Amino acid sequence: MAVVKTLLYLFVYPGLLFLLLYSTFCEWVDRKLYARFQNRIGPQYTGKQGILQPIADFIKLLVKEDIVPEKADKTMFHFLPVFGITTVMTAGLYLPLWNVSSIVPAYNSFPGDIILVAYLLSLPTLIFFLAGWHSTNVFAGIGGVRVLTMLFAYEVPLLLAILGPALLAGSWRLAEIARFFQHHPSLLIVNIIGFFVGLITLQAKLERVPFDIPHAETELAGGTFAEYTGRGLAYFRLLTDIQMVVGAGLLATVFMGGFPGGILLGLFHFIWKTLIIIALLSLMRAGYARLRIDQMVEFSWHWLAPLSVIQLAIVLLVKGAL
Amino acid sequence: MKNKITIGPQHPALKEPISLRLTYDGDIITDADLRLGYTHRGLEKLAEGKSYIQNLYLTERICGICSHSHTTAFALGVEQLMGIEPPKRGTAIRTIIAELERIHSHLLWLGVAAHEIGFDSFFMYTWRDREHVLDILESISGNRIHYAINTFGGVRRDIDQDQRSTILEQIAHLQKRTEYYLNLGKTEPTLTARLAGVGKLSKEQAIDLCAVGPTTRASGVAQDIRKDDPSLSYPDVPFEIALSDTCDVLGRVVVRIKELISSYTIIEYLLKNLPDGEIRVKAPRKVPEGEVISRYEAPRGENIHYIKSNGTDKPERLKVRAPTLANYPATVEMLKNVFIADVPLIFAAIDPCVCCAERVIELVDSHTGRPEIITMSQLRTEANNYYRKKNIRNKEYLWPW
Amino acid sequence: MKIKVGSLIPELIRHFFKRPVTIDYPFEKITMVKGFRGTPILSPERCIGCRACERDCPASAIEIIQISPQEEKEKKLQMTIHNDRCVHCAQCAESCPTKALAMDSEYELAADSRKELKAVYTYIRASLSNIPKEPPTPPQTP
Amino acid sequence: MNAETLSLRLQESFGTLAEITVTGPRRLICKIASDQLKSVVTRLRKEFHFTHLSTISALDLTDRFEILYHFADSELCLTVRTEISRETPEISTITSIIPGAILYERELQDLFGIKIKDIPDNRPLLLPDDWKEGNYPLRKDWTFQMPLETIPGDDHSEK
Repeated sequence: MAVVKTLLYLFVYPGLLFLLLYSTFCEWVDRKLYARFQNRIGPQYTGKQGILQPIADFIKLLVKEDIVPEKADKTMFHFLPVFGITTVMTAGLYLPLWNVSSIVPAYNSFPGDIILVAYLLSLPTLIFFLAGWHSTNVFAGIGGVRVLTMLFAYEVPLLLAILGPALLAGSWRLAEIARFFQHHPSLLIVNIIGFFVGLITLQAKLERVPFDIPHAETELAGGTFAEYTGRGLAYFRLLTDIQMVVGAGLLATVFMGGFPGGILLGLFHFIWKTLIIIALLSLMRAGYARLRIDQMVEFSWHWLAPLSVIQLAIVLLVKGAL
Repeated sequence: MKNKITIGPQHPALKEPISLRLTYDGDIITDADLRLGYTHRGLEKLAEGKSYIQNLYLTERICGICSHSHTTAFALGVEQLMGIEPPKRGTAIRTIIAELERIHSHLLWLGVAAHEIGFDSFFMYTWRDREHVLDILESISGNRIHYAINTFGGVRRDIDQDQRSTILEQIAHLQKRTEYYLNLGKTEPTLTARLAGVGKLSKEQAIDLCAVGPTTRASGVAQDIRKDDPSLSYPDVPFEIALSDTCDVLGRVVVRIKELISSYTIIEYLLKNLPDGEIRVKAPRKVPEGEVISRYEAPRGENIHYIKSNGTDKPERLKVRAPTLANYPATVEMLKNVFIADVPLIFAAIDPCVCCAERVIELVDSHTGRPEIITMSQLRTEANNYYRKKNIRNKEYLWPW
Repeated sequence: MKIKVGSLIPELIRHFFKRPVTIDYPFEKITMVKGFRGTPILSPERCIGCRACERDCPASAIEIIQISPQEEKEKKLQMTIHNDRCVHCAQCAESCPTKALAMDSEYELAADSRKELKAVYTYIRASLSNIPKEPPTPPQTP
Repeated sequence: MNAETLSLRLQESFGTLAEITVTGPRRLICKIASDQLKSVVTRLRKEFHFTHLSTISALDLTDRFEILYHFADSELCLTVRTEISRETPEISTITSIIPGAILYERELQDLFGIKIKDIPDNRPLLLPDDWKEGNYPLRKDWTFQMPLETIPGDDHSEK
């Protein structure tokens, strides 16, 4: 019985199948919202209101020819996208989705899994850099370098923002943090600054418009993914989708009090909380022009880092008062 | 060490090809030179073979965005030669179409400039508003861009009552939208940060190099053919020239938005007191002997036609000078001692109607002499790396209003 | 100059609730404006073969040939309208003395080969006397 | 300062060098000999502040060329007219006085074959590099044949 449960856990519910389907759904929601903000219809033909468009794109890319640059290192070129998807998928497994019972909160949560999820989520950035570096294209090389420069800018504020609520809840276990905030919902207000810093840094991690300097299409024409076609590009786009879902899930568990209840209720909470975060992300995508790399680095050290430090100070004060 | 870049002729965006050779020393461009003629259609020779009526539609296709400007200049010239005077109502309709075209041309440019710096929502909004103007033009003249509303002796279609009311309503709506974009430009930090201080053209340079249109008005030169050489019904319409003296890309944006607002007021004024009566007068087929110079204020600048007729129904000589050709020497000047980083933005800023920057640049490596192809986008990445090293403190730019 | 960080956000949200302006082209079509200049359509019974349209067409897209031998009294004409060269300026409709040419509102002119775009009419030249009074209204596509 | 008063001032300042005629409400023509060009243009710019050169147009009158310099200021448009013979089509440059004229002069060189003396850079501007020397498109004697419309993938050519 336990084996069936783990297989079910791994491959169906919070595992492979659910993440794949849900991430394509989230990409559709994002594209539809972005279009509606700009007074456009958005994807329309595949499925009802274009809901199957991301899947259609994925299949189309799979069919396309997979060109590998001559001087590129073949194995690394093919290996990187697959490795990227696995890291982000494993990060997805540790979100406290399926609360079996009050004593054993989530299926495979252990103290300190917040650090693991944060680490697994920042691994794709390294993969983007390697992808850019290995495709021996002048563009991609420069795109890769830019990815790393941005990594230093947004990584510190993101980690500080996430650890704020963990400190308040007094534990490194995602499920316990979630349960702590379920019991004291009023304390959620304390982390409001952390929530916004987390949102902005997640937008930077996903390289979306205000911060999409590494693969700005009018400038770098694809940046790190310049040389990837067919299968490789399909996997990388899927990778960014799943990263968006898992990132939103992480923010939801930490800042919005997790997903109480059994399978169905937990799933319902997971869906409406991540959709709110994705709506905020696409609102940010529609509202701003692209920053230059120096403006971005200056912005994050000038504003984001101090804000997250203030957030930590508030959390410590509140914890003291508790 | 001097080495050369040739920004050659292909560009996937909407522009026609031109080749620009930049010699740069380190990071500063010391000399720029340009080469035209990639789409030289031999229009003046063609015009000598066609009759005046056919030339009317030939001149309309000189420029894809401001087609009405060329056919109006040509029609005005030939009408002077024929010695006929179009009726008041015909001239008023011609001026309305001219101003509507100026609006949609400026809105188009605002969208393209916003897309250049990655601000896609603004691009979508400006182009959606442009659709209103194009719908008005389509309802009046039957086509969105090539209106073919001009003919010798007046216009071919009239504006009836309900068209008048829809236009007034749309113009009021557009007026609100333009005001919104204006204060959006003031408050949106990313816009001003990317536009101010780029592409300097001093007032003396603008005068020396005979620059025209918004490029020269942004450097403080008060040259506007609607005021200097008023034709059509501009003499009896109250409006002033849009000026700004910051001499850079931000100034050109300001001048164009001011012109949008003045165009709205002109159209409202003309529609409110549209003289009634005939819209066209009978025009002879053969044009008596003579020569004429007709000048017109196109959205991009002064547009001049020199027509010489020899009594037959085909012109002896037609000389056309599009406004962008006059701005090229100014562009060459603007590109001198400027960072490579700013080349893409300066090009988009003069709203080139017949020129563009190409995606592939050929760099001659000074040491080995081996030409190394890099693409325009990589030029922009070097731009960003350059700016990263130079770590500009946030400059305090005041919106020059 | 006050700097507001999210100055476009309220506008975006307002737009979210507005009806989108883009339409679903192949499935929904915009109805053309009344005076839209589509392709020139000839009503052969009105054409007197004076070649005014052929002379005035800027793109020389109209071509009239006489098929019947010279001496025959009743002239048989063949007009081909090269729609692949036509620039839709409606000058032919304007300079035709008997209003034989009119513009319809067809705007989907994509075709596999240019030959499909040549509209060929063969008809007997009408004499000035028996031309029907009011000009026909051109077919308006939906 | 409308056209009449300006033409009077021009007449007495240039005297016999130029004949001034007024051809329209804001149009003035000043006919000069071709070797006077440089001096007239410098005085126009210095004394009469004609700084904006709209364009230079040339006419092929079968036995001679006529070149028109269209100047403009904020009130009217002055055209300076000169004639050069067809055998030695040469004229001096005015880019030293008005730098903006460079492109128009290069265009003259390309399309009319008029040689501009000491022009700063006389590379071809408009014509392709492999354009045969000696034939200038805008001259009346240069004729071209409208190419027949051949539809690709068609056995016989149209028309």
